[in-house]
Amino acid sequence: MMATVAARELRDGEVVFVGIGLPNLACNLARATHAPRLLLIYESGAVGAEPERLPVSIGDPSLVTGSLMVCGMADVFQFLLQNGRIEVGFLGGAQIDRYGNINTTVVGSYDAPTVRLPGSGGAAEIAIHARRTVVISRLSRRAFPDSVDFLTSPGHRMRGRTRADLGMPGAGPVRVVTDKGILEPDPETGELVLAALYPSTTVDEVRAGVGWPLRCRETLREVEPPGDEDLRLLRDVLDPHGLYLRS
Amino acid sequence: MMATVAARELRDGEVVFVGIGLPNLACNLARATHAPRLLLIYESGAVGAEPERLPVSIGDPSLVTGSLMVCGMADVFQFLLQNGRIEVGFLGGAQIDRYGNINTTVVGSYDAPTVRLPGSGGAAEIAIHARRTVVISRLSRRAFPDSVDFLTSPGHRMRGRTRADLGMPGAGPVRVVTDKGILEPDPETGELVLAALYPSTTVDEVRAGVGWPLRCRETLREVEPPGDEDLRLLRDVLDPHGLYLRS
Amino acid sequence: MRDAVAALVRDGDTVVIEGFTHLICFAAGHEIIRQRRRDLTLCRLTPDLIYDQMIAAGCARKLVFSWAGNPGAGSLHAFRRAVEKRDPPLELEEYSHFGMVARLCAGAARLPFWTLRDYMGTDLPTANPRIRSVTCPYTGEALATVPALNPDVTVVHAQRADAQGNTQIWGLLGVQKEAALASRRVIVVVEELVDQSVIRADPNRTIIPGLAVDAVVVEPWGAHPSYAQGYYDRDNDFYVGWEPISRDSAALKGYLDEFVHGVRDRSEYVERCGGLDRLRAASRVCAGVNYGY
Amino acid sequence: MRDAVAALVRDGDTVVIEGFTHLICFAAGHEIIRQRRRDLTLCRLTPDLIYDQMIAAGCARKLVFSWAGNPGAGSLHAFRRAVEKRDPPLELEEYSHFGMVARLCAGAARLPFWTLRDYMGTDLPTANPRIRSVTCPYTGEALATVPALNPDVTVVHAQRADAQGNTQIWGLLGVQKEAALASRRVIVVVEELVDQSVIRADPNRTIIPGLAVDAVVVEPWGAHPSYAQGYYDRDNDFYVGWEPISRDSAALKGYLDEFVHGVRDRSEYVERCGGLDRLRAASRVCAGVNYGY
Repeated sequence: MMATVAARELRDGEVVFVGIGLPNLACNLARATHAPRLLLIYESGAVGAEPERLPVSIGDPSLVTGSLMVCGMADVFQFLLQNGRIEVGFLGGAQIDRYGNINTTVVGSYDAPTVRLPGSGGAAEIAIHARRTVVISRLSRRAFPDSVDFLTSPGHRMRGRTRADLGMPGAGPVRVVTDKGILEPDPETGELVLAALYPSTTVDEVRAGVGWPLRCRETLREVEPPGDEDLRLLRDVLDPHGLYLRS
Repeated sequence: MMATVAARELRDGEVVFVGIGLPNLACNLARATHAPRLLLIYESGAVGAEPERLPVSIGDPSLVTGSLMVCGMADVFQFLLQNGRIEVGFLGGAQIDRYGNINTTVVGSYDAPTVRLPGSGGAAEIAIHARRTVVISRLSRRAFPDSVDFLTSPGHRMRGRTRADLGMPGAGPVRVVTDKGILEPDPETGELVLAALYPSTTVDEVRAGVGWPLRCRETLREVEPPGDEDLRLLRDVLDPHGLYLRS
Repeated sequence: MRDAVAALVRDGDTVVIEGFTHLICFAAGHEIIRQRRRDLTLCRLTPDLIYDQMIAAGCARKLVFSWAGNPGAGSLHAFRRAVEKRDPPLELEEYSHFGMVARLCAGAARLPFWTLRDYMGTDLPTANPRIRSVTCPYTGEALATVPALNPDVTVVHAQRADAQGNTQIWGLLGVQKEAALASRRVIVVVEELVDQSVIRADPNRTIIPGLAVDAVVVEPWGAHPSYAQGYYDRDNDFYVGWEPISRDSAALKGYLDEFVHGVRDRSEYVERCGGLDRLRAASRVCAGVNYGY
Repeated sequence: MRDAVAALVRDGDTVVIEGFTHLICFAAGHEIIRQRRRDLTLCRLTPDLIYDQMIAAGCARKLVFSWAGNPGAGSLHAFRRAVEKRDPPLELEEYSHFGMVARLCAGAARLPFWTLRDYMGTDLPTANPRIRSVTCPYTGEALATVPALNPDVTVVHAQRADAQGNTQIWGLLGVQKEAALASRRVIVVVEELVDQSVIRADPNRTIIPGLAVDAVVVEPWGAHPSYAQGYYDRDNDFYVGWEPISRDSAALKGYLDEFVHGVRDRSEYVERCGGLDRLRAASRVCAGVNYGY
C-alpha cells in the first residue's frame, strides 16, 4: 500500500533521487505504470538506471549496467543535487517529528545514545536540496515523536526557524506517506497535519501512532487502494521474494 | 642550443608540465636521450603523452592517443598542479625582469596597451605551484627589462615581497635559459645573475641583452655545446620541418 | 542548428562555446554570426579563432577569458584590434586558466564562488577586482577566490549523444561538463546521433546527462578547423593560415562573407572548404570493457 | 599484499579504504587485521562490513564516516557495541556523504577546506564542531565548510592497472580518485595487472595516475563480498548473513579466526569460502571507441 501511494507522488519524466527499500520499489512501480520516463538517480553515481533485478543496495551492479551515465560522487552531490537537478527525493527515518524533521542518527543523546542509527548518509543534503521530498514511514509513537532526539534532515521548522529563514533551496517534505494515511505540512506553520486516510482506517488510529496532538484538514481525502495491476506488479514482478513488502 | 640546454635541466623520471614550442622540443629531446622515463603532463589534460608527431598545439590529438591518462582540466589544475605533483614547469614570455617575474599580458598599461599579449593561460599557477620552473627566452633589452609592465607569473621578488612571504609552494625559476647564457637567481636576493656562458659568447654580449646592471657569479660555467646526436635528433627526428628551430 | 540558435541564443546573452583545442564548435559560432546576435558576453578559456571571428563579426560586447592567442601560430588580430585600437571596443574580464576552470566549477556546483591557491604576487587581481580572497575557517590563511560563472547558454560539441542529449566525449575533456552544468540553457552538437542503447552500453563515457540538455544538433565536421578525436584531425594549416587573414580586417571580412554569411549551413561550409576528407581520422579503436555482473 | 601493508600501513595511521559498495578492498582490510595494526583512524563514507570487522579486531581508535549500516541487511553491530556500550571505546567524527566527499575533494586539491551548501538547520555541526562556515566574498552569504581529509594511506581496489599504478576503473567510481590524490601513500589493489599498452589504448578510463601510487598489488577476488563490475557480483547472501555474526561478538571473533587470522592470504580465503565462482560476472562487453586522428 505505502509503495503504491508513494509511486503516485511521482510524475512522468521527473528526476528522482532514489533510496533503497520501499522508495526503490515505489519508483520502479511508477516506471512500470504511469511514469515510464521517470529518471532514477542513485547517490552511488548511477543516472538513468534500469535495473534488471531489484537492487538490494543503492550501489548494486545492476544499477550500472545499462544506465545512461555513471559519475563520481563529487559530481552527484555538487553538480546534480546541489545544482538543483533533483526534483523528488525520498526519505525515511527512525524518527519523524511534528515539523517533518527526520532523525537517522541516534536515539537518546548523541554522546551516549541508547540506539546508534546509521547516520545521515546523503539524507541531510537531499532534505535540503531536492525540490521536494516524500517521506515514507510506518506510524507509531516511537517513530513520530513531538520532536526528534537528533535533527539529521531538516523538515519545515527547525527550532522555530523556517526553511526560508535558513536559505534552503528545496521545498522540503510535501507528503509523509504512512501505513494508515498521508500527512502534509500546514502551509502556514509547517506542522504536519492529516490530509488523507486509507480505506477503513480512522483518524483515531492515525492519532494513536503520532506523538503530538495531530490536527486534520477540514476535508480528508480518501486514498485509493492499490489496483490489482499494482499489486500484481509489486508481488510478482518487482518484489517477488517479498524483500521489502510485508503486508 | 636553447632546446638542448633546457633538456639538460630535466632528470629522468621527473613529472614535467609541458608548454608548446621549445619546451616541448626540450622535453622530447630529453626523453630521446638521458630521460626516457620523463612523464609529460599537458594542461589540456593529457598525462604521460607519447606523441607520434611533434604536436603543434598543447591540445593536439597526438598527445591523447596512447597517453596514460586523460582527465578534465579541473583535475589537472586542482588534483595535479595545485596538489604539488608537478616537479618542473617551463615558462616563457615577452618580458622577464630582474627577479624572474614574467609578463605575458600586455606591453604598456593594462587599460590601454601598446601590445596586447595572450595573457596568463596556465602560466600564473605553474609559476606558483611547480616545484621549480625553467624559463626559456632569447636575450634582448625589450625581453629583459628591469621590471615587467605587468606581473603575470611571479618570480623571486614581487614588489619587495619574496615567494616565502606570499606562501608560494614552488621554488620559482631556478634557471633562465637564453640564447647566449644561463641566468640563475641569487640565493640571497632572488635577483637573476649570469651563471653560465655559451661557447664563444661574452659577458658583455649577455649584458647588452638585459635591461638591468647584470651581475655575474664569481666563477662562470661554460655551457657544453649540443652533441652531434642532440643536433641529429632535433633536426632530423624531433623538428624535421624546423617548426621551432631557427638557428 | 539554425533553430537551436534561434531559440536558445539571445542578444545580450552570456555565451560559452567550450572545448580546449578539441571539439570547438565553429558550426555554432558561425550560425550565431549568421543570425547577427549582438552584445554577447563571450566566455572561453581560449577565445581561439572562433571568438576572433565572432568579435570581428560584431557579436561581442565583452570577452571573459584566460589565454587569447592562436595556438602555435600567432595572434588573434581581431581581438587585438579591439583591445589595442578599440576597433570595435571590447570589454575584458581576464583570469588564468585555473581561474576560469574554477569559475565554471562554482557555476556547476551552484556555489557563488570557488577557492584556489593562486594569484599571490601577480597583477591579475588588480586588473580584475572580481578576483578576491577568503580566509580559511581552519588555518586562518588567505586563499584566492573567483566568482561563479553561470552562462545563459553553453554550446558543447561532442562525438556522440542520444536524442535526449546524453552526451559522450573521449579524448580531451576540457571543462565541457562543468560549463554545461553551470549553464541555464545547453546546446549539444554532435558528430553522430546514436541510439540510446549505444550510450547505455558504456555509461562511464557519458560526460553530460540529458537532463541538462535543451537541444541536440547533428553537425558532422562541426568542430572544423579544430578536431574531434576519432573523427577528424586538427586543421593546423587553417590555424597557420588564419594569421594573415585576421591581420587584415578586409581579408577577415572577406572570409566571413564567403565562409559564414555566404553559406546556408555546415554542409555548404564543408563544400566551400573543398571537402575535408584529408583530415579524416585513422582508426585506433580501443577494446571494450565488461559491464556484466 | 603482505609486503605492501607491512611497508605502507603503520600503527596510528589515518587509513582510507574507499569504494562505495563497489570495489571495497576486503583483502587489504583483512591483511591489516592479520598484521594487528592498532590505533588507526579509519575513514570511509560507509564503514560497511570491512570496518565493522576491523573495529571488532581492535584496529581502530577512531572512525570518520557518514553512514554506518549494513546496506539492505541491518546494522554494523561491532560498531554499535563500540558506540552504545564502549566495547571497545571508539571515537567518532561524523559528516554526511556530501561532507565526506567534500573533505576528500579538499584533500586532493590540497586546500585546507571545501565549501558546500549544507547542514543548515541540522544538529550535525553541533555534534561535529569541525563543520564550520565561511562568508562568500561576493554575496556575503554564509556557506558550510568541512576541513580537508589527507589520509596517511589510501587503499583503492580497481579492475586493472599497469605495473606503475596507472589505474582504470569502470562502474561506480565513488570517491576513489579524490581519496588517492588526497593521500600521502597509496596502495592500488587490482583484479588484473595489465601491460601498459592496455592502459594507453584507452586513456580516458584511467582514474588514478601512476605518479600518485606507491604499490600495486594483484589480488583477484580482493573485493569480496563487495563486487567488481565485469569480474564478480556482490555477495548479497554474505551481507545478509553478517547480521547474526556481527550481533554476537563470539561469532564475530570466530569469523575473524577462521577467515582472517586462519588464512595466510587471499587465495586461501577464497578456498575457505568454498570458491566464489557462483559470483563470476556474466559478459556484457561494450564496444570500443576510436582514438585515431
